[in-house]
Amino acid sequence: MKNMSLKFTGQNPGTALLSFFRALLTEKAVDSLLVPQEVTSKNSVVSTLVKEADRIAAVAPLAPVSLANAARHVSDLTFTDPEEKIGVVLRPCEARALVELVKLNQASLDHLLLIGVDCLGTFNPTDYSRMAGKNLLTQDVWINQAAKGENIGTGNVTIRHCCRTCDQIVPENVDLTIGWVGLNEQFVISMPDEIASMLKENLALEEIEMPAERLTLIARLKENRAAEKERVFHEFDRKFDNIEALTAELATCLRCQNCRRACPLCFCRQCVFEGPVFDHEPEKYIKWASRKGIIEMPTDTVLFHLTRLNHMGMSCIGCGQCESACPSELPISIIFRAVGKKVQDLFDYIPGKDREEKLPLTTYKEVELEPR
Amino acid sequence: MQIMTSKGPVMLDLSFIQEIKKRSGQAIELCYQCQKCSSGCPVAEHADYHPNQVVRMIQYGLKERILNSSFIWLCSGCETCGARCPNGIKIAAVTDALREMAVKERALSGEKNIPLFHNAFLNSVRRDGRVHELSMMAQYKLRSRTLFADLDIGLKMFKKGKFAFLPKRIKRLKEVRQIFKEAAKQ
Amino acid sequence: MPGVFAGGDAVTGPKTVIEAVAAGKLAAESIHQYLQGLELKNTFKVSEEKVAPLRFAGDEIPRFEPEPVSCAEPVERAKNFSEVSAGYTLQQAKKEAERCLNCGVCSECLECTKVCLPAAIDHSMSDEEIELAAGAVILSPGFEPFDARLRQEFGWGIYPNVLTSIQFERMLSASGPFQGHLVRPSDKTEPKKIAFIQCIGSRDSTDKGSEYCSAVCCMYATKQAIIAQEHVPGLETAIFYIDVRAFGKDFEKYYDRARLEHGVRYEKCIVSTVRELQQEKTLRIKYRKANGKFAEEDFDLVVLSVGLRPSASAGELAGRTGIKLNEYGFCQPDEFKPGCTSKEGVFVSGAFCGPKDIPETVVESSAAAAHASCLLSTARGSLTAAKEYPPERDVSDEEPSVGVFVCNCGINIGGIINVPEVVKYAGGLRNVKYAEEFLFTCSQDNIQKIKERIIEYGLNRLVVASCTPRTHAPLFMSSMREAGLNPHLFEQANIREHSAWVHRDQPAAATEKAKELVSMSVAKACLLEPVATSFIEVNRRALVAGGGMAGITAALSLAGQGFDVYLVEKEKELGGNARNLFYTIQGNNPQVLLGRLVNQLQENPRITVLTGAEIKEVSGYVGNYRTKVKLGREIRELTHGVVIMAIGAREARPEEYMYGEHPSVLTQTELEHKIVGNELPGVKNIVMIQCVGSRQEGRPYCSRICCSHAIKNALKIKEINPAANVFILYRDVRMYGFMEKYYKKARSKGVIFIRYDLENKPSVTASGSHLTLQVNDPVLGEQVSLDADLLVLSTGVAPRSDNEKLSWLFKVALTADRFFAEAHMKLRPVDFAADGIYLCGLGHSPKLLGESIAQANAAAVRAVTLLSKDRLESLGIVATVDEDCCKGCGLCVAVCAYDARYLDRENGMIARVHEVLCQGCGACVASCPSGASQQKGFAKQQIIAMADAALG
Amino acid sequence: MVKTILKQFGIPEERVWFRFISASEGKLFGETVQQMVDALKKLGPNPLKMQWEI
Repeated sequence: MKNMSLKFTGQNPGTALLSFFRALLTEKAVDSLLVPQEVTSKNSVVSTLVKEADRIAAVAPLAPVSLANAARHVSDLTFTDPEEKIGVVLRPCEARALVELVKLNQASLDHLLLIGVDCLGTFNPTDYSRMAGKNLLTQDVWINQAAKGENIGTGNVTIRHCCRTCDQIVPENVDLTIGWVGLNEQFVISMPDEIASMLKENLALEEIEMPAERLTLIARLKENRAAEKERVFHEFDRKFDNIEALTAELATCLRCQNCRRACPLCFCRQCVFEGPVFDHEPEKYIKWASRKGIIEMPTDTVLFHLTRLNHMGMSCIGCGQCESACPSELPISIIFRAVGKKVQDLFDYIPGKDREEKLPLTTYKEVELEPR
Repeated sequence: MQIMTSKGPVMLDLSFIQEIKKRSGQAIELCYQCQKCSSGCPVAEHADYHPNQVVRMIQYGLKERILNSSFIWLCSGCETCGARCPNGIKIAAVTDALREMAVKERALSGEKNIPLFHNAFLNSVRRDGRVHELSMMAQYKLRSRTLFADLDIGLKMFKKGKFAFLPKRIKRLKEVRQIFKEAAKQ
Repeated sequence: MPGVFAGGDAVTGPKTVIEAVAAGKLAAESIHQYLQGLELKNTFKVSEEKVAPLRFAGDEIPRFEPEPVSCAEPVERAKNFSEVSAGYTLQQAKKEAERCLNCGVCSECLECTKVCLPAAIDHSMSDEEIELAAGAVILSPGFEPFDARLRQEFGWGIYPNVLTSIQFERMLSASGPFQGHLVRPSDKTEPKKIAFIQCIGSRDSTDKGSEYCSAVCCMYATKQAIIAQEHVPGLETAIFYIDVRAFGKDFEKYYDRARLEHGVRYEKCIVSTVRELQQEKTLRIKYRKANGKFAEEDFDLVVLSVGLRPSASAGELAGRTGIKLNEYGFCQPDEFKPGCTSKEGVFVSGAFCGPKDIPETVVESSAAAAHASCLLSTARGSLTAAKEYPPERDVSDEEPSVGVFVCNCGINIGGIINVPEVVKYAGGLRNVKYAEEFLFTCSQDNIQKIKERIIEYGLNRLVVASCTPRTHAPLFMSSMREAGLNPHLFEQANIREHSAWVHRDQPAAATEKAKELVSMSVAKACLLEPVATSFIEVNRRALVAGGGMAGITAALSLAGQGFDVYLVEKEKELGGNARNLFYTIQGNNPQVLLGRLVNQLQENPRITVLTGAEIKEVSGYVGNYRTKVKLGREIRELTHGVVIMAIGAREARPEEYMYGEHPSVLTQTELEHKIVGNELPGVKNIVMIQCVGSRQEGRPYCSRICCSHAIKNALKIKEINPAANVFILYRDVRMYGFMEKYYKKARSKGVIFIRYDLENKPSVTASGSHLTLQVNDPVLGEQVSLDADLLVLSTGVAPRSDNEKLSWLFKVALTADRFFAEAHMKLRPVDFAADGIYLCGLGHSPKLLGESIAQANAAAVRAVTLLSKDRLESLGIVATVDEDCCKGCGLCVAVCAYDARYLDRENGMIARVHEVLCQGCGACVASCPSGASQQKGFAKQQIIAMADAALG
Repeated sequence: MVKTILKQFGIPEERVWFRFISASEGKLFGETVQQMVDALKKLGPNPLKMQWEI
């Protein structure tokens, strides 16, 4: 691995990035590229799959917005063998999700170049759209204001609270990392030697030592966020130690299942809650009601969340997409992360950390025979 | 090969058992130390060694110790041990053999009075063909120098007519004497 | 026939006089009617009278003293002739009549035939002689317990609280005389202290007992002590023994648990007599304790561990079949031919061959079967007939139409549960077309009725409310097949175990519960769908891993039974440990046997021997394995249907007593080499130490063979040089079964046995070539020092290090001691838990050569049960996948313990099921988040339907 | 895992039991069921039951 400096002194960071991604395609480091780009109206950023270098126009992998966890797209691209090399750009949470999906056979890394980017968080898409529409927040604006670790958030609009408590800024488990946090007018891109030699001339890259100020800044930010996470989890525990608090919080759940659809790890083709098991005959509802005197309609709301926790709480990598997708603004992300953490701790399991680590469900230790 | 006893080391004599086997006619070596003999022995608790230990000592050839033990004299010959022994070893016969050997070798330090009693008993039988309690006791008391011990019991028994004054001889005294003669020959 | 009338016993069979009179009168009346030309009113008919219930079971009726008949006072009687005895009043008479138990000593009144509704009783039956033509005979008449009266000193038959172990076993049983309550027979109180006395009638050279060791008593006494303690909390148990013979696989562990966890006390002393304290009926035992002091202890119960005697019919059977019995009256097979008798075609198994525990019995029986199977291999399958079933009715378009059959199970269910009420309730359930009650649903005639009802009412689902499906479901399911229904459209409600038996005291509630169980089953049955089983072909070739005596024997047996075999041996030479054995304790020469067998191997065209071959990779599954074997540089793939693991073990290397430091310290195997090589001139004193490294930390199990190995060598030494002194330092002499004879022989030859315990191990010192052993003699409580020209260590058997790798390759389990783990310790001693893999020899546990041979034959015949099928059928209740839902995450594959799930990558990443391998455990169903994995017959909807039915 | 999740949702972990019981340990199974029933009777009805959900 080499740390290569890509300077953008005197030009927009976006332009430098554009040239980098174009070079990846033209130098045949990859055959195609999954990369976020600004929509023409500039008020949002979407994932695009690019085959022709010329068609890249407004790459914005660093813009602080994410409509969906890209690991889901990677799964779509590699569920079966794509037979060509695809570069995919991932934020840390997306890289973590991908690791979990690989363990579940939902994606394959065989033909991928994983391009990770530093991430200091993303805004709710609606917030971003409003601000970007007014040109208050774009990729370039964000890099300028956030690279020093300051002004994270604009006015009273801040990044999603899930991101505020995320202590992973630099992605792990990727082949290539585009670093911008703690840097001045340059990106430092850590890349494999062979890619470095491919791109070096085209982009006038320069090999450098990782600047110390970047490392210090990241360490500081991580520390702050870890502390924030600790505080939030603790507060959650205090607040939700009884059924009343929780049902009150879930009271506005519409059972729209948007959370499930937004979740990168809910990979089922059809959720068990949409299947025949929960298709009840009318008489069954009446039977239940007559047994209990009263039931809530629709039924199974709490059961839905419980089941989902049971199915993927172990793997929850905390990207917060569920919460962003919730029309009722339920704090689902914090519920899943906090409860998920406890479950993960039970099995000493850190989701998204290591591809080789086995899912707890598939392994067995003799101590598990003892009652806990 | 030796064994550490409280009186210091004693050499093992692995051939001793052959002699006892010959004298007793018992397959002593078959013992597997189940201890049934000792469990059922009425005198073992009062003796210095228990039947199963005597067997082991014979195997080790601890001759002096066995011949001087009180057990061989305390054994009442009830034969419970032999009747119950799963290996069919009649320890009473072994004890008899050991007594003979002890008498012969004059190793009588264990329970001196018991051999005296035995002798008095046998003398009486030799003389009369059956025991004459009074003269037997007189002989025993004289030799063991315990003249006045048990005197009160003796008097009581006398009063109840348990002791006859004069010995009664049996009819075929000759045959009894012949038995003694034959035994002495061996 | 008109005009002929009859009555009395000739018509009805034996009956009472009263009934005969009644019949006569009836006849007279009928004659009268006949003669008058009237219509005959009374035609003969066996009346169905109510018969009083039998009442002598248990304590059903409280004991009553006879009702006294009141008599006139003497004063009143004087000077008159009035009746003295007043007789019973009506009430008194009734009360007295109540005492009748209806015990019914048979007077051939034939009432029983009337009350037995299935008509199972036939008084006219007589003995029948049946002639069967058979190619082979297997004799297994079993054993009889020793008659404890012969050892009258223990008081059996005299003191009520002295029991034999068989009686005690019955007492511990729920179906025993006290319904599983542990009580003293004398006063029915719970005992607080129980003594067990071992070796009753065993290891007894007198005319009262038997010389051999009965081999099973130490363990059954240990088991009984533990179970007794579970019955009565705080119970104290003591076992009086000579040697604790815990020699079987994992027995030592059990013995350890008894002592350390359950506090069972072991006293190394046999008691001489049991005395009874007459008032309390308590039993007093005097014994000599380990410290040489005497103790007297009182016990509430004394259990005599009686030994095994040959079956009473053994002699007659031997005479008729012309086989030879041994000196004890057992049919002891030749050491190297377990299962065989002196007569060809006649085989033996079980305790008839000698006292043995269940695993050995099962092994030896299988070995006998293997021999018979070799003999009859050409006739295999010639007498079997395949059952024909009518074509299956397609019910997919039909509405559920359920038939419910509720069983009385005699009085088992009907005595508690109101069965007619359940039937009525079932009849009212939705989709239930028909409901009926049976006395015994499983009886032949009722099975027939069920078939008729299915056809008559067009039923397409069947619910039987009776007992456990474990035993009877196959029967009901097969009746469905015979009626043209898929057998999986069946559901059984267990209203016996789950309701009648457990709620005996609350009949009303039990009836309600039975109704709910039935409604649950009906709810599920409505959702049941036909299940088709699938088949796979079987590769009818076997792989035997290991070319020791066990492997060779297994290969020859398989070939003899008509199947092709690969024999794979890691070493260059065949024979394994047998190559180090030159004589057995019985005086046979293993080398001769080995040479003969190796010849047979080489001449047998069915057997491919691969030596110097290492198993590298195993894939496939039962019926179709592919194993890669490395032969030198070449890798060869073998395909086969079954595997026999005959991996063997090795002699453990001693780590104490100067082994490896002093040239005169040897293992038993090394000694045997020296004896055979005549390398022991001038050796006079030999000391052997038993249990070196065994039965202690590191190697906690007993190696079983070391006692006989040592005694065998000791006897050989004495044979060569009678003047040699041999001492054997032991912990327990475990010469089980007939081998006790050789222990006795060794003692009679003058071998001296000195016991030691773990706290007081012997120690060895050397000066020059001279060794001195220090050991505490527990009999005298004194230290003995022994000179030794040779010190021989009995070091036991250790598992091979390969076991780990092979267990991983073949996916079979190892025990805590790293030997291979069989499927069931007692009942399946040569099977692995997975089908198609079998085990034998030392890799299973330490054992003697003959025992290995028996186990190898057993493994071979078990393998043949599979190889002789041309295809394997799946279970039916296997997992299934909804392909539209499955996303191929592979969780099901990871959790499947049977290799029955796999990912089909070619066809869009779908998890599939090898139906034949699936055991229907449901782990994959539980792991599947989307519900794509379902189990046939246990689908989520079906289970939820049951829950709904239960909850209402 | 189930316990942890349910605990968070206000269902005390004493209400969910996990025991490894081999198929041969019928006695242990019976005892465990008995213990669990006793324990649950002591705990009383599930608080969730007070809610409307099933």
